[in-house]
Amino acid sequence: MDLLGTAIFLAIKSLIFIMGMFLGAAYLTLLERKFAGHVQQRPGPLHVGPHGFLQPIADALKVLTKEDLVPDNVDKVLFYLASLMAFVPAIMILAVVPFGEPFTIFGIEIQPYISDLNVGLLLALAFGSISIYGVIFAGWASNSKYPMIGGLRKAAVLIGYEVALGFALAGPIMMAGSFSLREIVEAQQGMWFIIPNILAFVVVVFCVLAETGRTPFDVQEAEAELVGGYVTEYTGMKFGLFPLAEWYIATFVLSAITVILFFGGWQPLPLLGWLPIPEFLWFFIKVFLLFMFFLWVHWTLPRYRVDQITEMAWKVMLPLALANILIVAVWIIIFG
Amino acid sequence: MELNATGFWVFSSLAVLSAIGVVFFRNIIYAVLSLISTLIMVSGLFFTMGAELIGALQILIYAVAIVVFYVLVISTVPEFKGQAFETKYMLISVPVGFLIFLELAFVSLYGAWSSNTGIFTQELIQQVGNTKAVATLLFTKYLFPFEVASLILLVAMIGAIVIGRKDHVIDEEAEK
Amino acid sequence: MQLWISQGEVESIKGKFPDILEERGDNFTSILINKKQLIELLTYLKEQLNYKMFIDFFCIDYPLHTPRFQGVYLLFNPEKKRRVAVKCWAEDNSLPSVINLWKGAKWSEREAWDMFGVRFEGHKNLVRMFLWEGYQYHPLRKDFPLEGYKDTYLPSLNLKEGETPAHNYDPYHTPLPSMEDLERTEKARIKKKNQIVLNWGPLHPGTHGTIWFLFDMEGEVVQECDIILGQLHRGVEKIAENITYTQFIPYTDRMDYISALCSQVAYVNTVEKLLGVEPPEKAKWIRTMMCELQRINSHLLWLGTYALDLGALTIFLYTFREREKIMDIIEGIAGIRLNSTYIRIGGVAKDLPEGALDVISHFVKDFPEKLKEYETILTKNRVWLKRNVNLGVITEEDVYSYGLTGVVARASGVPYDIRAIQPTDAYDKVDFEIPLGKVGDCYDRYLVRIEEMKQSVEIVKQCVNKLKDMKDDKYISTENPYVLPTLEEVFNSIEAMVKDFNLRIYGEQAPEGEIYLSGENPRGELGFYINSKGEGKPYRLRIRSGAFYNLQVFTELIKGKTVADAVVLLGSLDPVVGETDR
Amino acid sequence: MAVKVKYVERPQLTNRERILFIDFIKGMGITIKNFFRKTITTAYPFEKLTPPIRFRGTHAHRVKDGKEPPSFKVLERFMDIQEGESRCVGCYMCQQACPVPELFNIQTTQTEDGKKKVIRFDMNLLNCMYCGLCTEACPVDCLIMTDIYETASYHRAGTVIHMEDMTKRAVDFDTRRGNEPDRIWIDDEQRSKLWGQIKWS
Amino acid sequence: MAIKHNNGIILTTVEEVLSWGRRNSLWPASVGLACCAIEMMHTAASRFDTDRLGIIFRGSPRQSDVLIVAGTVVNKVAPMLKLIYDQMPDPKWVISMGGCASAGGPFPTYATLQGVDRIIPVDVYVPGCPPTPQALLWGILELQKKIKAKKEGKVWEEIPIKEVPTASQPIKTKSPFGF
Amino acid sequence: MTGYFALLVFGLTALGLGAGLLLLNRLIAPRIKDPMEGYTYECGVPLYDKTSHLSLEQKYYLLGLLLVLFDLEAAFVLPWAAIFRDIAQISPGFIFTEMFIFLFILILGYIYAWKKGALKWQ
Amino acid sequence: MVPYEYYVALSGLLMVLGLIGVAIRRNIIALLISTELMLNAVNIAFVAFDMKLGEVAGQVFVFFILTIAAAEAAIGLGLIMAIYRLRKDVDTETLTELKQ
Ligand code: SF4
Ligand code: SF4
Ligand code: SF4
Repeated sequence: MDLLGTAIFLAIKSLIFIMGMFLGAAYLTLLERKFAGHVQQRPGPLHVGPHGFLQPIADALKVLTKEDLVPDNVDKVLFYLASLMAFVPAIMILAVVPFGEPFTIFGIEIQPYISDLNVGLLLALAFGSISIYGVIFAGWASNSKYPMIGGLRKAAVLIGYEVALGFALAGPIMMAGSFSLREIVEAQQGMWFIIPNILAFVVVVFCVLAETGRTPFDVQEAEAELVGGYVTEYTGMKFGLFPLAEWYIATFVLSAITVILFFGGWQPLPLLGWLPIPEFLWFFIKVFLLFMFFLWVHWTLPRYRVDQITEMAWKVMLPLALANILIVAVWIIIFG
Repeated sequence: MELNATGFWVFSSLAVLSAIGVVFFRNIIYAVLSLISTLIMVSGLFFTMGAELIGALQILIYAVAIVVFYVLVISTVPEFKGQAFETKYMLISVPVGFLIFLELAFVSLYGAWSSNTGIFTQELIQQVGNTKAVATLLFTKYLFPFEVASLILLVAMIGAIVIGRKDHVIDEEAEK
Repeated sequence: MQLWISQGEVESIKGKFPDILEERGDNFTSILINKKQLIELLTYLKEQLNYKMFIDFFCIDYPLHTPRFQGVYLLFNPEKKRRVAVKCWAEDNSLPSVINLWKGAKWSEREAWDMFGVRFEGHKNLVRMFLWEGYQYHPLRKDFPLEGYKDTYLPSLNLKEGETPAHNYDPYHTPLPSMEDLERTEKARIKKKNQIVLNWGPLHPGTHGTIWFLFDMEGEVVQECDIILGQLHRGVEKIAENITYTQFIPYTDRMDYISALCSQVAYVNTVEKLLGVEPPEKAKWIRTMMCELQRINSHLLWLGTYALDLGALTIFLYTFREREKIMDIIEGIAGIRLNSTYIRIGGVAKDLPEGALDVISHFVKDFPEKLKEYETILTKNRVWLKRNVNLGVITEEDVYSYGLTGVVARASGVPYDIRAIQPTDAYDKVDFEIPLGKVGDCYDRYLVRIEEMKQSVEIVKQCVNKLKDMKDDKYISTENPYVLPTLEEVFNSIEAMVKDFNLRIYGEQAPEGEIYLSGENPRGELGFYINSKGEGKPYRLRIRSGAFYNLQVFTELIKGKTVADAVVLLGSLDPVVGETDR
Repeated sequence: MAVKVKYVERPQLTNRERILFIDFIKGMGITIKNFFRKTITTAYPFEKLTPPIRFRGTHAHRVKDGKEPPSFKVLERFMDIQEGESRCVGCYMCQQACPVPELFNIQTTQTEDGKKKVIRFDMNLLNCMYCGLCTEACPVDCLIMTDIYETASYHRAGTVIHMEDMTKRAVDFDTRRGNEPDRIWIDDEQRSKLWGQIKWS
Repeated sequence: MAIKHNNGIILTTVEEVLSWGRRNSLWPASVGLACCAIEMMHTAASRFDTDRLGIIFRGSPRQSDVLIVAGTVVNKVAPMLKLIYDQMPDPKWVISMGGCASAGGPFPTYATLQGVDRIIPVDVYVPGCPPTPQALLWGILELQKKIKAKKEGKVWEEIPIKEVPTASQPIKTKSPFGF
Repeated sequence: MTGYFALLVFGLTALGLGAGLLLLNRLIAPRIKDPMEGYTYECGVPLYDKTSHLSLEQKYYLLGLLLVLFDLEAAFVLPWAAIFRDIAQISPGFIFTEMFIFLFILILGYIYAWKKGALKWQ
Repeated sequence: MVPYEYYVALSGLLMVLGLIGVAIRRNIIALLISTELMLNAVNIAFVAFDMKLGEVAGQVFVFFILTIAAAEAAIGLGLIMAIYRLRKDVDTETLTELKQ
C-alpha cells in the first residue's frame, strides 16, 4: 500500500502542477492579448473584470459550454483522441522541468518539480515530438481539406525543426555532460551556456517558434489560407485544448527549457545576485522574458511559406546546429 | 521492488493488448495508433529494467520518428480497399511463431549469452549511471559497429532516395 | 485631349473593310461592322493599327431591333493613346468569341451570356458568370424587371403569424439557389483532373470578400483554377437604368467600397462630360484632393490586409490606425466614413468645413513617417522578400491581352495611368510621378503601391496649398441647368425650388449620345459607358471595372503555385468584390 | 503636363543584415516603439466619439419653431401645422430624390379647412443608405440627418422610424448641436487620442 | 443548456455564471460580405477594439458564437450563409449588420436577398449603411443584454428595448465583472 | 525509479484531466440539432469532391525519410555529447575524431540528399 | 525484481504476434508495422539479458536495431512509393502481387 500512498501523493502534486499550468496558460492568453493590444496601440481585454482580469475565465466557461459538435464524416475516435494527443504530451514536458533546487520550508522538503530524471532532456525532446501525432491525426480525422492540409503542413514543420533541435541540444549536453536538466543548471554556475552555444541558441529559438506555431512559422493555421488549419472542424473544449497546448503550454514549457539550457535556469541574473529574490522567481522572470520575446516576434513578423520553412530547417538550421557541435567540442578541448 | 513488478505487469499487458491491436485492427490508422501505444509501453518496460537511455530513445526514435514516417505515408495514401486479412496464414504462422518462441526461451534459459561480458560491472553501472555506461560502451568497445551504423544509414538514405524519388521532379532541381 | 481613333486610321480601315459604319462623337467613336468580318477587323486593329490593349466588351439590348443585341468592343492603343469602339449586331443571338485574340475577353463574354443570353461561338466554357447554373433569366434584358419575379414564399423567420414589420415588406421573394444548383455551378466550371478540388472562398478570411475559387490541386500545388464570381452581384447596372443620374451616385460608392470617392469622381466626371457641365475650379481641386486621400486609404487597406494575409498581424492594425484618420477626415467633410456620397454633378455636395485643411495638412505631415515604419518592418524583411520576390510575374504581353490596368499594369512597366492619359479634374495641374516596376512580380506591385501613396501625399499637399487660397470660391456650379441647386438657394428662391423639383422628379435629361470615360481608381481603370436616349435615366450604363479584369489573370498566375501563394497573388492583385461583381 | 515616370527601386538584403538579423531587429524595434505609445482606443460604451456636425445618422424632422427658411413661410399657407409639430409639408420631394423610394411611407390628408396635413411619415431605415439626397431635396429644411447612430433593434419593425420620434430627435439634436459652427469635428479628448495635437489655423 | 430550468438557487447561479461567460466571450465568425465588412474590421481595429469586450474574430464558424452578417447577402450566397450558420455550434446568435443584411438595403433587386432573417433567425438588427463601428458595438451590447435576459427566462419580446429618440450618454460606472 | 513513476502518474493525471474536460463539455453543453451541422466545412459551399485525404506524395515520404535518418543520427550524437567531457579529459582526439568520422559519413548523405533535391520541399 | 524470464516471455509473445501480423495482413504497410513489432520483441530480449547479466552491451545492440529498423522503414516505404508511381495506385492486389 506504500505504492498507493506514493501514487496518491504524486497524483495530488501532479494535479497541483497541472492546475497551475492551466491557470498559468489561461492567464498567458490574457498576457498575450494585452501585449498584442498594446503593440497595436489598443488596450486589449479591458472590461471583463478589472483590466480584463476575468477574461480568461469567461473564455474558458464559454468554450466549456459550447456544443460538442462532431461532423458527419469524421473518424470519431481519432477526432477526440487527437485533441488529447496534442494536449497531453505538451503538458508532459512540464513533468521533467525542474523549477529550482529542492528546498525546505517548515521542515518539509519541497521539490519544485515532478521528477528529476537522468534522461530528462531526452524525454522532453521526445514528448515535444509526440505532439506531432495530435496535429496529424486532427487533420486526418477531420476528413476535411483545410484541416488535412493544415495538419500535414504543421507536421512538416515540426519534423524539420525537431531534427535541428536534437542536434542543437548536443551543445549544452556536451558542456554539462549530462541529460539531467538539474545537472545542466548546476553546471552553469560560472558561465551560462549561451556563451559558446550562441548558434545553438539561435537554432533553439527558431525551433521553439516553429514547434509552437508562432510567426514566422504559423503556417498550420494561417487564417488567410486555411481558415483554422487543423482545428477548423473542432468545437468546444476539443478545440480549446489545441491552442492551449500549442500556443501557451508548449511555449511556456519550451521557454523554460531554453532558459535552463542557455540562461542558467534559476540562477540570478548577472550582477543582480544580491537581490532577495528566491530561486524559482528568478527562473520565472527569465521564462517570462523569453516568453515575451516570442510574443514580440509573433506580433511583428510575417510568415514563411511552408516549403520555405522546411527548407530552412534542413538547409540552414541543421548545418548551424552541426557547426555548433564542432565549436563546442573545440571549446571544451581547449578550455577544458 | 514492488514498483518494478507493478510496472512490468501493467506495461506488459498493455503492450500485448496493443500488439494484438496492431495485428488485428482492420483500419490501418488504428493499427498504427496501437503500434505507438505498444512502443510507448515497451519503452516503459525498458524503464522498469533500468535502461533509461534506451527507454528515452525508444520514444524519441521509434515512437516518434519511425512511426511518424509511417503515419505520413499512410495519411497521404488513399484508403486501402479489399480484405484486410488472410486467415489461412494464421494456421501456419502460429506454430512457426511458437517455435521461435521456444527457441528464444531455450537460448535464454541456458544462458547462451553469459560468456559475453563487457567492461562494465554492475557496480560501475550503478556508479556512473546507465546513460553514461551505455554511451561509453558504444563509443569505445563497439566503435566499429557504430561507424558501420553510419554507413548503413548513408546507404539507406541513398537507396531510399533512389527508390522513392520521382525522377523528373528531382532531376530538374538537381540541374539548377 | 483627343482620345479616340483618328480620322486617318478610320480611313485606312475603310480601305480594307468598305462596309463599316463610323459613328464619331466627341466622347465616343465607334465602328459598326457586320458579324462575319468582326474577327477580321479586330485582328486588323490589333495587329496592324496596334490597338492591342483590351479595355472592355459589353452588350446593349435593343428590344425593338432585330437582331436584338449589340456587342461593343473597346480597344486601346498604348502607343498613340487612342481608343476605339467596335460595334457589332449579334445575329442569331450569338457573336464570335475573341478569346483567341484577347484572353481578357473570357469573362466579359461570360458576363454577356449571363446577363443578356448572347452566345459566343468558340468560347470554351460558356457558363453563368454572376448567377448560378439553373437560373432562368437574363437580367439585364430590358424586359426583365428590376426586382425580378417574386415567386418564392420566404417570410422573415423572426415574425409572428400575420405581422408585417414595415410598409415595404413582402413575404414573397425571388428564387434562391439550392445546394444542388450551387454544386452544379461548381462542377460546370472545372473538371477534376488531379487529387482534390478545394473550394477556397467565398466566405473565407483570405479571399478579400466573397470570391469563390476552385483549386484543382495535386498535393498543395494548384494545377488548375477557376473563379466563380457573383457572390456580391447586386445588379448595380440594372439599378442604374431605373434611377436618375444623381441617384446613382450613392451606388457607385457601394461598388468599390474601399475607394468610394474615386468611383464617384469617375462617374460624375462621365456624367458631367455627357451633360456638358463644367464644375468650378475649387470643386476640381477638392475632388482631386479627396481622390488622393481615398487612394491612400485604399492602398492602406490593401497593405494591411496583404500583410495580414502574409502573417504580419500588427501592420494590419497600424494601417487601420492611419485609415481611421482618413476616415475621420472624410467623415468630417462628407458626413459618412465609408460610403461618402460627397461628389455631386457640377461640384461637390458641401464646401470644405472649417479646419478641414488644417487636419489634412496635419495628416500629410504625419503620414510619411508612419509609412516609413511599415516599410521598415516589411520592405527588407527576409520573410517578406521570400514570399514576394519573383512570384506571379506578369509580362507586358499579359497586360495588353488581359486588359490589366492600374497598379498591376504599372508594376509590369506599362505606364498606363488615366490620370496622365486623360487628366480630369485638377490632375493636369498637379505634379506627380507615375511609379513603374521593372519585373512585374508581387514585390514590384507592393513597391509601386507604396510609392503611389507617397506620390498621393505630394498631390494632397499641392491641393491643400491651392485650396488655401480659394476659401470663398463656389464649390458647385449651380448656374448650370443640369446642376441641382444648393439648399440655401432652394430656401430662398422659388426658381431654384422649381429647378430642384424638376431635376429630382424627371432627372437630368441628358442629350442623346454615348460616352465612355474612365478614372484612375486605386484598383485600375474604372470606366463608365453611358448610353443616353435623352431621358432622365441612362439607357444603358456599363461599368468597366478594373478589378474584374485584373482578377482574370489570377487563374494564369496561380498555376503550379501553392495555396500559400494564392493569398499573396490575390492580395497583390487587390480585387474588391463589390466592383468585380457590381 | 508631361508624364513623369519613375522606376521603383528594389532593395536588397545585404549579407551583413542577413547574418545579424538586422531586418528583424529593426521591425521589432518599431513594434516595441508602438508598445510604449499611448493607446488610441475609445472605450466605446464608457467613452464616445462625438460625430462631426455633418455626420449623417438617423433622420429627423425639424419642428416649427420660428426658425424656418423663407420657403416654409410660402408653403405653410397650405398646411395645418402647429407650433412644435413637424415642418413637413408633404411635398414628397424626399421620396422623389431618394434612390430607394420604397422606404418612405408618407400619407397626407385634407383637414376640414382645406389644409393639408401629414399624418404619417415612416421611414424604413433598413433600406436607407444614408446618402443624404433626401435631406438635400427637402425644400423647407424639415428632413435632416442627426448624429444618432445607436439604433440597433431586436426586430425589423424597431428600425422603422415614425414622425413623432423624428421630431423628438430633431429637437434634441438642435438643442445639443444647433449652434455648432460648420467645423470638421469637435477637437475633443477622444479625437486627440488618435490625432495628437493639431495646429488649427 | 442541458441543465433544465429549475428554481433552485444553485442552478440559477450556475446558469448566471455560464451566461456571464458566454456574453463576455462572444467570438464572431468573420463573415465579411461587402462594404459593411470594412467597418466590421474597423470595429476590431485599434480605434474601437472589440477585444476590450472579449470579442475576437475567428475564421472558422465551428469556433464562433455569433455570426455577424456584414454586407449584402445576395441570393447566391444565401444557402452558403445558411450552411455556415448551421455549422456553428450552439448556443449561437446572429447580428445582422447594415441595411443590406437586414432587409436588402438599397438593393431591392432580382439578385439580393431581402433580409438575412429570411433564411436564418436574427437576434439583433443594426441599421446603417454602413453602421459606424460605434453603432455595431451598440448592437453587440444589445445582444449581450439579450443573452442576459434569456438567462432570466425571458424571450426577446419582453426585453425592454431602449428606444433611442435622443443620443445616449457614455456609461459612467463600470461593473467590476464586465457586462 | 520514483522519478519515472511520478512521470507516469503525472501523465495519467494529465490524460484524465484532458479526458475529463472533454467529457464535461459533452455533458453540460447544449445539443441542438441543426439540419446541416455535420456538413464538412469548406467555406460554406457544397463540397466539390468528398475526398479530403491527399494521395501519396513524394514530399512527405522524403520528409519522413529525412526525419528518421537524422533523428537516428541525433540519437547517436546525444549520448556521445553526454560523455564527451569525461572522455575528452582522457583522450580528446579519439572521441573527437570518432564522432566526426560518423558525422562526416552522414554529411555525405546529407549532401547527396541536398544535391538530389530531396531537401527541397515542393 | 521481476525475473528476466518474464521479459523474455513477453518478448516471445510480441514476436509471435508480429509474425502473425506478417503472415495474415495483406496490406503492405501493416506488414511493415508487424515487422516493427518483431524488432521490438528483440529489443526487449536484449535489454532483459542485460538486466540479468548486469551488463550494458545489449543496450548498445538496441541502438543498432534501431538503425536497422529505420533503414527497413525507409526502404520498405520507398518500395511503396515505387509501386505507387508505377501503378499510380496502391491497390491491395498490387501489393499482394509483391508479397507473393
Ligand atoms: S438618406 Fe438616401 S437612401 Fe436614405 S432616405 Fe435619404 S435619400 Fe433615401
Ligand atoms: S421633402 Fe421635406 S417637406 Fe417634403 S415630404 Fe419630405 S420631409 Fe416633408
Ligand atoms: S448596408 Fe450599405 S454599407 Fe452595408 S453592405 Fe449594404 S450597401 Fe454596403
